Amino acid sequence: MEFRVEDAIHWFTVVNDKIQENKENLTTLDQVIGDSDHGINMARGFQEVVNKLSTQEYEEVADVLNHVAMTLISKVGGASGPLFGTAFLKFSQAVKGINPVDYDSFTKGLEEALQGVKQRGKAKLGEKTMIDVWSPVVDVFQSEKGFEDNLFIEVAREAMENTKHIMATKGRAAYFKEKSIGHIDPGSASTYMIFEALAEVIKGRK
Amino acid sequence: MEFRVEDAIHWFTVVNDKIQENKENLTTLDQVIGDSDHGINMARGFQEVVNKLSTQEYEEVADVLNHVAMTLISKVGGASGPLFGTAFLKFSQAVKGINPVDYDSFTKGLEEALQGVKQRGKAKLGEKTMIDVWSPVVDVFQSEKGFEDNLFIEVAREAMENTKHIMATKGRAAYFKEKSIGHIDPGSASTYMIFEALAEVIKGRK
Amino acid sequence: MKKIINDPNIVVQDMLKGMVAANPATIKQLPDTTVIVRSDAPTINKVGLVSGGGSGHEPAHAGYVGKGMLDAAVAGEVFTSPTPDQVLEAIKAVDGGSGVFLVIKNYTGDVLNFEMAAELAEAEGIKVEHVIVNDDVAVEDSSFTTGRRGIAGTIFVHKIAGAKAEQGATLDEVKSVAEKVVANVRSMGMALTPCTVPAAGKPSFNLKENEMEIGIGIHGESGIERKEISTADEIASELVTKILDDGVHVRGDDVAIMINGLGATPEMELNIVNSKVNEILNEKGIHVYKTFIGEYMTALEMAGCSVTLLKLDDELKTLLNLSSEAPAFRV
Amino acid sequence: MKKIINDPNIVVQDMLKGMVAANPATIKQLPDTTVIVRSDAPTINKVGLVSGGGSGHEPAHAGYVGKGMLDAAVAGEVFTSPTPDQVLEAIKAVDGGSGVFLVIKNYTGDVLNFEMAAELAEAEGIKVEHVIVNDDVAVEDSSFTTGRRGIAGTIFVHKIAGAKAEQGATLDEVKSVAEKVVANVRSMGMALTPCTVPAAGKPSFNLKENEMEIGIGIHGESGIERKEISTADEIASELVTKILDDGVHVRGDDVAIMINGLGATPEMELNIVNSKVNEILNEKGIHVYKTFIGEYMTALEMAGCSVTLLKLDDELKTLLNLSSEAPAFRV
Ligand SMILES: Nc1ncnc2c1ncn2[C@@H]1O[C@H](COP(=O)(O)OP(=O)(O)O)[C@@H](O)[C@H]1O
Ligand SMILES: Nc1ncnc2c1ncn2[C@@H]1O[C@H](COP(=O)(O)OP(=O)(O)O)[C@@H](O)[C@H]1O
Ligand SMILES: [Mg+2]
Ligand SMILES: [Mg+2]
Ligand SMILES: [Mg+2]
Ligand SMILES: [Mg+2]
Repeated sequence: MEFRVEDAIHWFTVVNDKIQENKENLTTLDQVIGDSDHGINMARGFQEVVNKLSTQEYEEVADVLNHVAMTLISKVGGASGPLFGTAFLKFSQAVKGINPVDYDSFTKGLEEALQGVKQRGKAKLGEKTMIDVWSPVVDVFQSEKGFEDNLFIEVAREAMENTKHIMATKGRAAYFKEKSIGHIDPGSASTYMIFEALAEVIKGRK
Repeated sequence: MEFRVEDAIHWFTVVNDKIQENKENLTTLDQVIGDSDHGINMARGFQEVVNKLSTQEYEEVADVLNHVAMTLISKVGGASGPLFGTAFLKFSQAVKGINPVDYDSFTKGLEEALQGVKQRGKAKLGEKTMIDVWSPVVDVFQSEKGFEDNLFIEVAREAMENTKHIMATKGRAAYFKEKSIGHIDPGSASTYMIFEALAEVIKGRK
Repeated sequence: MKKIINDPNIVVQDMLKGMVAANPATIKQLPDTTVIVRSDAPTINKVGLVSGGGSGHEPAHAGYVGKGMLDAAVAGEVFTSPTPDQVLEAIKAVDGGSGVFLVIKNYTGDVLNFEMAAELAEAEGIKVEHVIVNDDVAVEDSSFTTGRRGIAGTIFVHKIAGAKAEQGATLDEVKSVAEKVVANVRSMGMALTPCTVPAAGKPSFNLKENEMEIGIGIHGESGIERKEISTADEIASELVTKILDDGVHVRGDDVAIMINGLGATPEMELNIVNSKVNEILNEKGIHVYKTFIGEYMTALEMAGCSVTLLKLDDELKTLLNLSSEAPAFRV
Repeated sequence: MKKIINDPNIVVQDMLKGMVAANPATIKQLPDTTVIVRSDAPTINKVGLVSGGGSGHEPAHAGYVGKGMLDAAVAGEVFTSPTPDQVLEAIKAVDGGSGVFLVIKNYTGDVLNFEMAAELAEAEGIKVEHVIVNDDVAVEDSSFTTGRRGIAGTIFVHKIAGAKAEQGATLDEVKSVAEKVVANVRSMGMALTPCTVPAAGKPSFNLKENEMEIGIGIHGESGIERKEISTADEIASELVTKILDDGVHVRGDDVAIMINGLGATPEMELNIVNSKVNEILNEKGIHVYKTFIGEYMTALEMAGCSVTLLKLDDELKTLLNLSSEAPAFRV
């Protein structure tokens, strides 16, 4: 399967639907080990992404991703804004000029996105951040040969659930130390939704 | 019956007991149509009165009354401090040099006390203030020929209860306008205790 | 009751200690009193300015003691007027030979205790004059009742009378400018939550989760109406309209605004209220000369705010702009 | 949720409108941004000072914009760091040719967004330096974790770096004095009640009726311990002890104190805390040079306070005393 502009647009439309639907849930997660704004932040950002997506013309997938990145950077704020922004910016740069995006390029894009998040956030796997979902998802992309929607969802969901058991050392949740254990990381929950949306869009295309 | 220094001391000791016991009740009354401090104010003032009463020597009843007045003026504050203070100051001045105080002089003293409260507070009967208890009690003193403890209590209590039905036009309760109706005036409640204590002291003497 | 205190019965003394510790160079506490005076008091040949009232309204009034504002502030127990002997000590401490001026908020307790103190001071040969501030339009202005309460507008009296006294004005001149401020200033407040007098231990009234009270007093005295919380714009509009209805502030006037927080309301919300107050005044052709936003006259930890408008002429503008070194009102 | 607002989603814009309306002569809002700058910005040949962060901490940071302090403040959504494009606008607006200095509180969001803005500004040829304030000793100082948070001590950085810049210092000089302040300042806070982000609509945590949290963050982040409310003296002592344990402030030092209210705590209580803080420092032979009591860095309507100690040398004393025209910090 190849990933086209309309798939990308579809992807972020579904992401936005999920985020809006789960706005309160995400905020509640952030209430426990953060500052009660993650759902609000994400909902503001992705609403803006989608508002513009429908009014613009894109030549290639990289353009959509760039648009998403710039909108998130300028609308989300907090920790998650620059991190998701950086992710999609790096993704966009990695697939620039490749249209439609094939599986390997898509994988490469995700690798770059993950690298971007790690560098920007000075964090690594196992610190109870969105990296804990990005990283296993990138792994499964690398180990597979083509889009495996159900597998992606499964891996992403499990990774998200696993953040429960981690003690946070980066981001705001780090202040909660041991008390951060037992709760899902909000940014991991929204990252899960991004990959769940991707899987659904791919599944729909099949 | 004649009223002596030890009676006066006894009187204010009993007043203090009643006020301390009813501190919260008085404050609760003031919570509804005031600012939640009347019990606290009275308890502070009369505690101080009694603290000093036991350590001082008095030549005559007027001295005790003067001591009570000055202590209330300097310890109670709020509206009730200067008003009760003025009352006992005028009372003291009226019975100066008369020892023991006979019934008629006592009555004269109360008349002066009431006048003092009225002038100081620029208030009259029927405005839902302590005057609404002072005034009927003075009336009954004037119409009787000697201490009638039970009658005093009865009149004072009824007068206090009747403040419920009045709409306040003076003091802080005036801000509550119609809403002040249905609630006993805190200063009337403490005035009642003062006369109840007086009656009990006289009764005990008999 | 959730408070950071040691003992409900000594909050005032503890507080005064903390105030003096914070400003040892500029203020002092008169020994064995609850009176805060400028450390250089009395100022010879200057009219001394004294205010005060119950505690729980901080920074009122001790925060306004400083060059250009008050010479002394007398603190009563929480929500309880101070006693005459304390006020007398303040008067004596700040009398520099030109007399002493008292700024009294119109509450029976304050009026009675300050009046008695003035009588005592006059008996000791000190000239004393006073003004009674009654800016709260939530209450009817009547000579048959207690009349209007004094609330945040009092701070403008402190500032302007203080500047006048600092200029070397006579007692009568200070009185006359203070009376002008009182004539020109109107306020109204509202609350979202009650407050708790420490020694009482429980809230002085209750408001439902969706309720507010319009026109409430700074001790929790009854307001005009309890109703469902509305928007900041509606609240601002209701407060300003009631003030303007009093007829003192009209098209073409210059005014100073004070948006005063009652204790628990964040400055964010006060700014939101100010935005609408400004808009309304603009529409009405009333010119905003100066705006003060913050906590000036509080009611312990009550959530809510008050709006004050002061009509300004050239004299009042000049006096408002003169320097003040009071910690809570630096100009 | 009881708040005086219009719509939880526009509180920041409404607030900024109200701020500008209150200070039209001294500040302005950059069009279509959440940036407040001095109305005369940029000051040619002066280092521009920019700070900012999530809203809900008022008067931080817009209240500190004024001659002698910040040139610009960038307001994010409530408790959410502002975005890089907004910070970039601020940087561009205040660059007078001598570069721009950023005062950043140590939160991942703030650091990331300000860093990205600095990168963008540098790409446009503007020299940018920054300092990261991390004064909160409730959190361990570690390079393996997010590290200490920036809280009320940030205001001292604004004041001192602001005074330095006003003197015409170079970007490096401003940076170096700001780093000195950061090295010398420590804070710790505590809360009695939570606060509610307007758009979230419910409190970010709960505390039982008799419970307090020691070491809490200004967004309600977890503190050191939850326990029964103790006395003001015990609370003051616990906060000061933890600060002193960090070893920065020792016998013989001169310090500035800030007793900061988090939103709903009355000034009365802050003064009570100050009284004990002073007593402890006296006992320890630490000399209190200056004390600031009030609401400087709030957490919406959270009840609680923080204590900040800043160790002073002659340079810092001079800079602390220089004039500031910022509405929330007048010297
Ligand atoms: N250093 C970091 N690296 C990667 N992700 C991070 C980092 N810090 C925080 N995050 C992610 O950001 C999420 C919080 O986002 P959000 O609540 O929007 O911002 P803030 O913490 O500034 O309020 C966390 O749940 C976590 O997944
Ligand atoms: N003008 C007045 N004349 C007579 N009594 C008054 C007057 N004003 C108030 N009082 C009395 O004082 C009582 C209130 O006392 P208190 O609560 O101690 O003072 P404050 O109202 O200043 O808080 C009222 O209940 C009333 O009986
Ligand atoms: Mg968050
Ligand atoms: Mg009362
Ligand atoms: Mg009272
Ligand atoms: Mg946040």
